[in-house]
Amino acid sequence: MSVLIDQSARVVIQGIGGNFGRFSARDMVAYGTQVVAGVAPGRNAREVEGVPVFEDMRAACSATGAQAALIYVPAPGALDAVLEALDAGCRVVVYPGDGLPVQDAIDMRAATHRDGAVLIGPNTPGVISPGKAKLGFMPSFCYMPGKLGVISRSGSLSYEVAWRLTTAGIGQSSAIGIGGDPVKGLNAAEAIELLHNDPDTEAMLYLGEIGGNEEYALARYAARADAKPTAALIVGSAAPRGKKMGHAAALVGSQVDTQAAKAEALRKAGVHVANSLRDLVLVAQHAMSQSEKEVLDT
Amino acid sequence: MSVLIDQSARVVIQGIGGNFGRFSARDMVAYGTQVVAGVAPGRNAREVEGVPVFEDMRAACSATGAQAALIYVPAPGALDAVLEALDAGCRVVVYPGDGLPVQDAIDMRAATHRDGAVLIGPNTPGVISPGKAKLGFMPSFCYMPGKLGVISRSGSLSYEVAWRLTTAGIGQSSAIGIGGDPVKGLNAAEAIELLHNDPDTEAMLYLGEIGGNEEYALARYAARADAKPTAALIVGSAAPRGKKMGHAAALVGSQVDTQAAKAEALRKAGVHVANSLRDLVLVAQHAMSQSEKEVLDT
Amino acid sequence: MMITEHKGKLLLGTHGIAVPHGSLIREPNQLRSWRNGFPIAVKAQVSSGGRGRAGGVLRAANMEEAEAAAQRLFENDFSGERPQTLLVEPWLDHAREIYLGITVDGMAGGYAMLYAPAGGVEVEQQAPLEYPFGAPRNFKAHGFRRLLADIEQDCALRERVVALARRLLFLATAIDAITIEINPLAVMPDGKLLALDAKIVLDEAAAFRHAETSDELERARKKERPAVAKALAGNLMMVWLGGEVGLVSGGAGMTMAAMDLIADAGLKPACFLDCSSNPTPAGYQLAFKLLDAEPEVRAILVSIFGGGTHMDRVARVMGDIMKKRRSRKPVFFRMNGTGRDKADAVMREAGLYNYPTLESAIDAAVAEVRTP
Amino acid sequence: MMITEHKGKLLLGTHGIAVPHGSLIREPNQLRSWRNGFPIAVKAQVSSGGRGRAGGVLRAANMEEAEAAAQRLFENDFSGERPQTLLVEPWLDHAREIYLGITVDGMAGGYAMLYAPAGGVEVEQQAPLEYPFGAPRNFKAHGFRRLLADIEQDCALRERVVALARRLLFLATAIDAITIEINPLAVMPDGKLLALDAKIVLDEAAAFRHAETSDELERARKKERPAVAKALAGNLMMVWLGGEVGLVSGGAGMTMAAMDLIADAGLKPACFLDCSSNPTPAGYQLAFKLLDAEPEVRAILVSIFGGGTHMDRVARVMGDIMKKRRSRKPVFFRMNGTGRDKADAVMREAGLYNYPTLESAIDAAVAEVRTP
Repeated sequence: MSVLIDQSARVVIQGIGGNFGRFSARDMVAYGTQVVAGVAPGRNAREVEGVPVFEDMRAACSATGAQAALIYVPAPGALDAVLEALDAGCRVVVYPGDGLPVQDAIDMRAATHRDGAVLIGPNTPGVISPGKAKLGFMPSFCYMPGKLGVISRSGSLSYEVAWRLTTAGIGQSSAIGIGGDPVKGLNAAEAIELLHNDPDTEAMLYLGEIGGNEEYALARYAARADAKPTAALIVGSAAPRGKKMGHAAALVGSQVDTQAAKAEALRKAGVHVANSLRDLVLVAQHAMSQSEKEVLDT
Repeated sequence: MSVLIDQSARVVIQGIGGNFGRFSARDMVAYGTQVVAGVAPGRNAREVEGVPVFEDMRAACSATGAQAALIYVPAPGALDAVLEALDAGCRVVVYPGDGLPVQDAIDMRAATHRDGAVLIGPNTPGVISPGKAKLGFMPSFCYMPGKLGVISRSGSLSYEVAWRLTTAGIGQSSAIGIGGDPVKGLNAAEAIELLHNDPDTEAMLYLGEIGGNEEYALARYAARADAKPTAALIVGSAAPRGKKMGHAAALVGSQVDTQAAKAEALRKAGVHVANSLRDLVLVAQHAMSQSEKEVLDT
Repeated sequence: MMITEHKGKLLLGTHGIAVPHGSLIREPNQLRSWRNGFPIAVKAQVSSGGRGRAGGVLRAANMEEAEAAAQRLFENDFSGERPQTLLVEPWLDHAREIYLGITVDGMAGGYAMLYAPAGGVEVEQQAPLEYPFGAPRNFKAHGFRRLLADIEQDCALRERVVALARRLLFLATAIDAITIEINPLAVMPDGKLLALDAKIVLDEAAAFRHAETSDELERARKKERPAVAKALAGNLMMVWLGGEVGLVSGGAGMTMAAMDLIADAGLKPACFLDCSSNPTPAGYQLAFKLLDAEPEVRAILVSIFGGGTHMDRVARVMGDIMKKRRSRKPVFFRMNGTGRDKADAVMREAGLYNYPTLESAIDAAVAEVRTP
Repeated sequence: MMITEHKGKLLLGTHGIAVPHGSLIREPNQLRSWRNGFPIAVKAQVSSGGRGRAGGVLRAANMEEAEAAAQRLFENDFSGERPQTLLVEPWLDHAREIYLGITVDGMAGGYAMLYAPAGGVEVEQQAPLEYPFGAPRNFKAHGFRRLLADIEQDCALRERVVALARRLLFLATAIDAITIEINPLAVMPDGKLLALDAKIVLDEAAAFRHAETSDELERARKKERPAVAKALAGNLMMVWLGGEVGLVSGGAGMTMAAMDLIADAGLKPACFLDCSSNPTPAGYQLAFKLLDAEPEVRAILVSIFGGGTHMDRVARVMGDIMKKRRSRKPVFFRMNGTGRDKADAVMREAGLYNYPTLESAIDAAVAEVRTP
């Protein structure tokens, strides 16, 4: 299996009753994901988009064997929904919502770690392993199977980039949206480690932003002797200091938060860093051909 | 070994630098407890009462093999001290202090359970196994070795009662001060279970109060087929409703909190319940002779 | 300690829990600035329970009724407390009253959520459903929801209750509350929940990290009778009981045991007075000063069983106090514990008698009080 | 969002952290009621950093100096913000200034405690020592103490810092703060710690459980320029940048990527404007209304890559807006994503051109703006 999800994953959608839940059920099924159950507490639906609906996660997971959850509930109830998914035995949980209090994200992350599970999110489109399955709502047509692993803090940017890669003939092993919030279920270092250990991934592309410090995890990884080739695009060079750029974590507070500091640290560590979207495909190609070269060398 | 502590226990005193720490070191050593280390952060003492003093608990425990801790620090720092003791590998921790926020007690208890350790306190004189060792500051002369296990929510009352028992020739296997706060490290049900599994204990005496619901744990225990004989004294029948009697938990809020309701529930379950201190020794004797009878019957 | 409904509702409101828009008044004529229509509820602000049954909440259909109600409430006592303020709120029609609370539960080792499908003053008739979870991080909304499912068929209401429970938990930890009880919690015609009452009990031990709690403690102390206020200020634990036998004791459990013995002997203890928090000459002097000044107190029992406290030192202090003391109220000593033998000697020298047991001291005190 | 020093200090003070006794003034003549002696510190209350270096804190030895200082501060801008209030405090002698803070750290997966042995405006010279611990329950005072031991020889100070750190953690979780920074934290002559400044950043996402945070958000919104205030009120994310190229975009990362491309091409983006939080006709109409009204904006780039958003629907909305719009500012479309093919057809019908790539759209916009 690829990282986190493939055709064998059995998925439950928490909050399947809303518009987004319905759309996502159709969309994931169309991509080949096994959506086996939905949960909609407080609604008396039996079925949504052909998917059986249960009263709670325990019932849904025990009836269907689901072990992956995609959660569409508003931020105030998100922590509770994640805890419920974990208690029901889910090993991979995606929470796409934004506007989650950081403290709740911290609690989610801690609970997920305690249970040995993986949480993707908050504030993410989810994860896709092209040609296999997706757990999230990224536009499927942007992706194609391949060997480049993609990690992104931004949803929209990852669609744009995936589409460019696909158009340029560079397929993706998996694309993981780690999300735009400061505290993440799966953070950059952990996503990198997943892709590092994934035999389907030969090189990585990291899509970062100003703010936070997780790009330095990529720099540390790239400096390792056994690192796979890496490329990166860090956006936000035109953003002013002290202003939050949409994402909760995208804010330049000090020098290390800037695009320039991050790009420099990454270049020093050997990452192929794009200057902008214009040369994004180019750096991805560099990383991919470096990986081919390394394969030939060994 | 008896419950929780005996001659082989190696004890460290956190906060040995203060008056109470010094007194307790002398007093415990005099009773035969192995006090092997002290900790006094922020003081440069090397030795207190002949006990070597270390900078922190990790140093103290690794140098001396201590696995039991007695903590004398003010309430605002108590949670941190307990967490330090647990991290240093202590399996039995006594926190005698009172005035601890309930929330901190909850955190202490949760951390102790997670680590598979036992916390006695807050608001307790500690635990003593007469003739073996003590971890706390109860007056030694009140106790003598024997077969009655004592559990008490109140320190002073437990001295008074132990002295009466000793005077009457009823020795004690262990006396555990579970403390007067609503949330306890070791609660009544857990203390009962310890004494139930202790081969040195043939009967139990429970010293309870108004307020809280832990006396009902004794009632549940006494109703078990395999229960050891039990006796109890519940004080506070003269206390008015809605007023806190010194101990944080000693407050009658509703009918179940009253002395009468508790005494009745205990009697129904087969506990020998004293009406007051006057017949305390009598009910203890009843419990003891019941245990002898049960031994003869089998 | 319990804070008033008004303060409790402010805390609920600032933490995202809907409460009625009310006003606090200190005298009836402040009602005239009320602009939110009638009928209204006029509610005595006191820090004790059972207010509803005691007539502390009145309905007023117009300004005349409102002023009369306010007048009446300001003149009434509720469990011995006269309200300083009244809370005025719209009297709101609602579909149903439920009960929701969070409290500290000893057996749970932490918090428990409480729910009853029928709230209001009748809730004590039937014990609320309890969801004990202990540490805050063990609260599972789905666990609580599952419990509710058995007694609450309305799914939408259930979801609202679960969401509110999570918010109560957040509030309890943020302010170090031991209990937060919303009773009644109104289900409004649109299905939303509105806290019509709020009972919040703050953890006094957490006052070091909440100025609000320290202030409330200070205010509560000032409301006590002077003897109690002085005792608390002097770091003694005192509860006034109003009987004939004054009690100078050590340790909460021992003090209650002595109270019970006094009551068993047919008299009433004057107080719960635990000096173990300040077992110093100053502490004991204060204890005697307060009890000597109370005319109801006809005898004083000194009952201490010292552990860390050395009884010879206490005996010396008692000797000094007896020497300087002007009151002629009889004092009966029963002092035992660490250093008992030396204490006996000290007392003999001071001309004081130390009774061998608590029972004998109490019997003597009772005999003295009963002597006309 | 960051709250003022004064509000921050109130929060510290009510949670058991010592702060100076200060007064807030709204105009210089309120200084006359100051009764706590001189010298004093007069401090501009603004919600942005770097105030110290920008001259926002003045020392006054007497009333004349104080009034002059107040006058000056009220007339000054700090990072574009004119102070509405000043905080007046005793100017206190202290032995030393240190730095203590708690902040959210992405890599730690939660909180980190920060400490620097030399605080004050110079702290940025040397990065503070970091103790990352993640979830609140993972904070270990002994772990933090061990880190401090390497740089802080004074044991008594270390203990005070550790105790204060625990209290900061409690406060951060109680109020949902992302950052609490005390800099400088003064070591007073008696060894006690006093918070001379307070920078608290509240978590906007937690506003649903903190009325204080909602109120602050509302106040912050009102201080923004009208275009931004209206955008935020309309649920669009906007940051004003002041350039020539207006941007109507979707998604934070994409919006920044487009901003960067515009800047690379030698122009300045007028704004960060992310419509993904309200991708409706009303949302897009508002975006155009605001950008059309800004005279600086000379061209508008619409750059959207739709995932859940269906681009044919967006195209139809754009067609409608273009038809009704009165402004003649040129608009350059680059719309891609779900339903792209249908979107192209819709746009052709509406007489609009959809550029094939973001770069080509930007190049066209830049050429247009550069044309005199």
